[in-house]
Amino acid sequence: TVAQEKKTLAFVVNVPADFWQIARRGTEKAQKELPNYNIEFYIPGEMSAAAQKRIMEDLLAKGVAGISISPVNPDNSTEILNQVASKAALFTQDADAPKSNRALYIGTDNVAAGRQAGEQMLKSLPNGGKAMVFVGTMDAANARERLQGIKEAIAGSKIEILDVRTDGGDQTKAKANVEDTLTKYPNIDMLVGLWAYNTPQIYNAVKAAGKEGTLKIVGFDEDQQTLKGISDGAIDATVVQQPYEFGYQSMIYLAKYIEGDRSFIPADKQKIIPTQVIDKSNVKEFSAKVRDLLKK
Amino acid sequence: MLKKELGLLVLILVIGFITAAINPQFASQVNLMNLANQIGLFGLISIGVGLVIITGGVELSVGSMFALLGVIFLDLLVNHELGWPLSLLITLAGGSALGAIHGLLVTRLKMQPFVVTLCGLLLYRGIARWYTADSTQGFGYGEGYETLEWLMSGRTYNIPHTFIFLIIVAAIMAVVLHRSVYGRYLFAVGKSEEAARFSGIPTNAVITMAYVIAGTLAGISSVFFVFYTQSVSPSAHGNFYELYAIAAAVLGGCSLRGGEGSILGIVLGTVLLQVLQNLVNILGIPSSLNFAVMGAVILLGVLTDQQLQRRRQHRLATASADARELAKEGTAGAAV
Amino acid sequence: MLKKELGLLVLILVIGFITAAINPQFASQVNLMNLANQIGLFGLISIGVGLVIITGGVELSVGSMFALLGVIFLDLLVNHELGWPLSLLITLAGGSALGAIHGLLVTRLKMQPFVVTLCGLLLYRGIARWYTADSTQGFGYGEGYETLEWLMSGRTYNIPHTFIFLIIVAAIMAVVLHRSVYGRYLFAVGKSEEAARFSGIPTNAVITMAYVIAGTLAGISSVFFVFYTQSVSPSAHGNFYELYAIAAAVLGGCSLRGGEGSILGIVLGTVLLQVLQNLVNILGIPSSLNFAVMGAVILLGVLTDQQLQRRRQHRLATASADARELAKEGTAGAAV
Amino acid sequence: MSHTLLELRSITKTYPGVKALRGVDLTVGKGEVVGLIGENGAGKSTLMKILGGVVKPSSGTIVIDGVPKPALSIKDAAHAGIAFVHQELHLFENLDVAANIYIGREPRKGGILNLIDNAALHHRVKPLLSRLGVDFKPDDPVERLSIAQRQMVEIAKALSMDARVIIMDEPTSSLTLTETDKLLKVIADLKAAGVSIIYISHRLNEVRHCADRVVVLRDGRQVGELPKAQITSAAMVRLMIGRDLKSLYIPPKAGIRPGGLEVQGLVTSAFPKREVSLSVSRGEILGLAGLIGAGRTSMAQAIFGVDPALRGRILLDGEPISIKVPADAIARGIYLAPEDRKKSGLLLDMTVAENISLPDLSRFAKAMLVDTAREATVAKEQCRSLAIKTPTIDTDAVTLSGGNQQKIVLAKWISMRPQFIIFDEPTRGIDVGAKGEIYALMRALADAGVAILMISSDMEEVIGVSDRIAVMHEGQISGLLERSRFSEHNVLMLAVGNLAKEEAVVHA
Ligand SMILES: Nc1ncnc2c1ncn2[C@@H]1O[C@H](COP(=O)(O)OP(=O)(O)OP(=O)(O)O)[C@@H](O)[C@H]1O
Ligand SMILES: Nc1ncnc2c1ncn2[C@@H]1O[C@H](COP(=O)(O)OP(=O)(O)OP(=O)(O)O)[C@@H](O)[C@H]1O
Ligand SMILES: [Mg+2]
Ligand SMILES: [Mg+2]
Repeated sequence: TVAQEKKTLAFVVNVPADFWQIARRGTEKAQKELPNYNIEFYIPGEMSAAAQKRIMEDLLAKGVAGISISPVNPDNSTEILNQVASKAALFTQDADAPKSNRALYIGTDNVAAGRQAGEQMLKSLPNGGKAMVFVGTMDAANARERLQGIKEAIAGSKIEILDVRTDGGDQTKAKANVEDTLTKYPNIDMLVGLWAYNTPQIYNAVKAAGKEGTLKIVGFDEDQQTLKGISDGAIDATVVQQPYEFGYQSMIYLAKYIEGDRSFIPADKQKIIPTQVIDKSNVKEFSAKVRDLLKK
Repeated sequence: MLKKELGLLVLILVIGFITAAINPQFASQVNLMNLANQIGLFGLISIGVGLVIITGGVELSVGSMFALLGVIFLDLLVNHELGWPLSLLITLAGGSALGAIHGLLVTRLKMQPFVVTLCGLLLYRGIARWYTADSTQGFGYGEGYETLEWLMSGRTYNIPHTFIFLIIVAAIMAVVLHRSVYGRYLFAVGKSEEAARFSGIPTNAVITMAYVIAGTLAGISSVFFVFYTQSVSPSAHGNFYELYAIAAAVLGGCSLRGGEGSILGIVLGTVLLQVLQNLVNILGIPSSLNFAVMGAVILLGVLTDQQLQRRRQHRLATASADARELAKEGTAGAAV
Repeated sequence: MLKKELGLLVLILVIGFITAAINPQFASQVNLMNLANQIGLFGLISIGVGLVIITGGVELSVGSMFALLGVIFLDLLVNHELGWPLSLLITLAGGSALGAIHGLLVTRLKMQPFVVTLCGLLLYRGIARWYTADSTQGFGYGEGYETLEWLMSGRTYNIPHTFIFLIIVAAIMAVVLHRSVYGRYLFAVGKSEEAARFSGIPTNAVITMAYVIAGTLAGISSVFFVFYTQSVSPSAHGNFYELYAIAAAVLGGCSLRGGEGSILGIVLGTVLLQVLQNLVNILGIPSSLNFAVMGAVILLGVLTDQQLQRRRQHRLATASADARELAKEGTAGAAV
Repeated sequence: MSHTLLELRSITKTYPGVKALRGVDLTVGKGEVVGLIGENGAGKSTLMKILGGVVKPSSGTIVIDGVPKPALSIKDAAHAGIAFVHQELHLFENLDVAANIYIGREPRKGGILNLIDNAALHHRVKPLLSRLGVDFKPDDPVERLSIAQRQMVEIAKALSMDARVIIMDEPTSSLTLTETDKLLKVIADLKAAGVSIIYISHRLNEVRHCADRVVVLRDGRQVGELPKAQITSAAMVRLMIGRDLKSLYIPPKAGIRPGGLEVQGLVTSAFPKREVSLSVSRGEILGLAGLIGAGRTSMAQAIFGVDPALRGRILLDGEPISIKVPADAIARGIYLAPEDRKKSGLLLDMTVAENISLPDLSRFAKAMLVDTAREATVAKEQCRSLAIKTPTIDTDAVTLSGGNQQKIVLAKWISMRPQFIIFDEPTRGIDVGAKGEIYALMRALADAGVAILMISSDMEEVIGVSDRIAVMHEGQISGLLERSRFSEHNVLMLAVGNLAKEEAVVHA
């Protein structure tokens, strides 16, 4: 069949999320530019190294030519990644696995993104204050790195992080966590959401408690409600990545790499796609861009 | 019968007082109302699952139903701009239909409830994920459903509507379960389906009805949840909620062997679970211990309850032995 | 008895052939060996859970045990540098101990298996998360366990050790379940605990032993999984795996009412589930449909099997009635 | 007979592997009591289940009030005024007595809400219970009733239906003489009121006492009918088993031997304030009589270790032994053939061979593996020596008749060198032929030096089989009778607790 003559490129993500819908648009654009390739998109059913590993094994069995992956446990997936790298072109995206033989990392520097968020926190609370952090699980690498960046940025300031509340990916629990925080610390100054859905749930709970405007909110990623909150002025800022570029660039470069081109690979084998701070000043155009990207 | 619920109530009060003593904010109006809201959200479905458990079945697909029905509801309301009354109605009907399918598979095709609803758990979430292509559904810029929003997530006299609705449903279901003919049949079927059939009870209809009620309550709940979280990510929305519902029902005295349980118990079971979740946050216990606290309290709660029951039964037995003793003194002469 | 397993085998082969016809890579050695590896990983625990199901119980805590035991194993091996034989032994003993606790709670304190293991599900993951402060555990720069690594994740003649180990365990357990005294007791207890007790069977010990075996197999599995994933994130590792194990056992003919099941069936059930997961990837079916495919196939599989069984029984019944008739004519004279 | 109420015409029923009924005809007239008898597995229950709408016949016609139908549903049967006291108890343990009696026919109120009118319910149940003279109340949970009490609930349920025909399928199998008498009186009342009764029992005395006509089934065929005048035990037995039965009871061949089992000051959980002391010699059958709930079963289960005694000593051949679990008792050769054979005695879904080998399985084992060949040999041997009627030893126990099931329970123990066996209601629901065989078995065991305790509520059996009779009342032994003092009257006096008057009884 025709499909078999074409080489297959796979884009493997870590967990189902909207974030990846934007990345998918990027791969779709790349597909148009790469008619000789067959681009496939893989989403594991659950956020686990096991589920991801089996996808990689199945892809190798299928004879895939190149994989760009966001490894769930980068530090501990070296073996399977190297196995992939020995049989196909391997890039990492979104989360890097520097110990592995991956040819290139395309993605965010999450610590840097955390630092950006920390700077926003300093801007929002120049006189310091108490902050609470919300996230799905703390055993995810991006959660740890973002928190680390935030801590680096606010080190020495008067901003104090009281605690990190986790919800295991359950949005109902995420909102309840915020509600309970508002009860326990009625005078809290700032709420920070590390994962894409945390910020909207912070926004929801704060709105329901009638505390809009009395406290500051900083978040990550470009959930629709987050952007709405920024337009409303309830959310101060969000740090967004450019998943579209992850999808587009990793596919384009993978094809080049397979065709023998190595010129685009920097010495440190990292292509950092910068993160961007969205606040009231630029939210309008950014929202329009996102809506455009997500249009079916 | 009522001893069980009393024990649970005492446990809830004790935990409540201790928590309030450590952190008085626990008893603040704000917190209690938040708590009431959570209880309202999770209580409805515990009642539905509890009814199924009383028939001797189990309902594992609740969490996935939330995902599927939530996605459908939002799609109808936001993308198809169908108007909220119709969207709501279709969602409820969808829940009832899923329940009816479960009921029919269990009763007509004699499949095990665990298998049927396990397949439901896998299927419904799968369909929801496929239908949305794994993207989160939200209200976007939709409009025209303010009434519904107020109904589903508003408060009256500061009491969350979810809670008020739960109380109404619980009251109705309590009458149905404990006073009506249908309720009696439910208990009969749960204890022994064969005997119920021999007694002329339409067992298939009774069991199917329990699944339909559970499905319908899941339909209502899924709309409540949509308005609570304001969005549905099909892969995560409602994960594990079936376990919460079962845990609440079991804590409240429903036996998975069927034929036992009460609405009051189920509601109190839900209250206990939600109080535990709340106190973890209020006392600042690490979130990672959330589940551990829940597991430990359920275990100890069920265990204590069982030991108390056993002791009470022992006391009863001794008492009845004494009574027989007395009765005998009285009748011995008469018999001759 | 064997018809059930045969039906499952045919289903697996049909699905396999269709998949291979669409994409021949399905039948490639690489893919089959990957598949074997997955079957090995998930099969062990399905056997354990299957045994518990045969006693009439259920084991829901497997996934959480993986998280807890995985974390403990890595901690002992990497942080405490305990040497792999001892680390392995302690992990297995841990699994057995958890199983023993479940067994004792079920038999001595007469708690419902569903409740006990549901609490286990919540507790163990909670403890694992708390113990690691929610951080992923990996091998880091640990060394000196190359032998173990080879044992647990290596291949011999290109066959994954996980699969070889499963075959060995399955063979042993098949003998235990279908040929040994213990196996007979297990079925007896599952069919009627009371009658078994009246025959002098130490029912408590028999049931507890089933949980201990399940716990021990979970212990071994958790080490296999650690070497497969090379890391353990306590909040996600093994989530929902209990459902896979139960699904495999039920597909393979274990009845949740107890007293029924076979090792061959359980293994074939695991094979079917893993083939389904594999073909979704091989055929490039959207990942989001993964669960939906699994749910649909289990439902249809169980349903078809049931209908076939029913028809067969009907046929058997008519045939044997006729046979009996003939026999009776023969013996009637002799008896008088 | 005045008026034919219903008629069964050439009813045939085939079960997997069994032709339970072959062309059976039966008519029932208004106000008539029809005794239906036959050996175990003759098809009595099946025939009645067809009449009750529980089972559909394979072929045949059912005529009610002149209207022929191929089959009835449960609803049809209820509609036609047919009530049913099932052989197997069909009660809901989680509901109370009143709810059980009116299940499916609750008095309602509240319009569409369909609420249960509890007041009306209790109002209706009370007179029923007092008519039967039972010792429990409408709101007692059934969970707490004994088997016998539950049987009374079943009877009350049938009475409550104001039926035209009441089918009673072994209603007295768990009842003692007093309750049986009450029931026979109720039957007489019903008959006088024009209600027809189909009465199935293996206690031929009762049948003789109440039946206007006796219909006999054998092997699914109707083999005879006896009009009122010809109803005698001998005639019934002849039709049932196709030959004369000389005597059910066999006198001992060997005398009492030294040793045996002694119980001293045993306290059970059912009667925490009462002590039981008792001794059974080797070579003797000690009958244990008593009213429902006298504590006989509790004592037996305490000795066997199922529900261990709270206090007291058990001595085997003078040597004190400790029994905490059944395995302890089994290790000493102390066995129990339990009262509820379907629930406790057998694994119904297991084969005959598996049931027989179960308690002794480890001895059939080589290196912990079951030696199936030896298992089959032993099972075949037992089937032959006890004349167990089963197609093969691989047949599931559930399909066998009651008598054959009971023999399997005995077969389990007999191959295991018994020292002391407790038979708890050994012939409940078992036909005369099988009864005789079981009595012979018990006697053979006793003659071989086994000490035997036979708990029984069947007065005839207690007096016929026992060498001595102990009577229990309210958790205590109220008296012992030697053979010379055996009489219904004496047993009954002790059973109602007439300790002090024992001497008077002897002189009377
Ligand atoms: N559900 C069933 N499946 C298979 N065989 C059955 C079933 N019910 C009854 N039989 C068989 O049908 C025959 C008639 O049984 P039935 O119960 O009618 O006998 P019975 O005369 O009532 O005996 P008993 O005196 O023991 O109650 C028996 O051989 C029995 O094993
Ligand atoms: N475990 C128990 N706890 C409390 N009461 C019990 C228990 N077991 C039995 N009883 C009650 O104790 C009494 C004695 O019961 P038991 O079964 O020993 O009597 P029985 O003489 O064998 O009567 P039956 O003829 O009904 O078998 C009954 O009233 C019974 O309900
Ligand atoms: Mg019968
Ligand atoms: Mg008894």
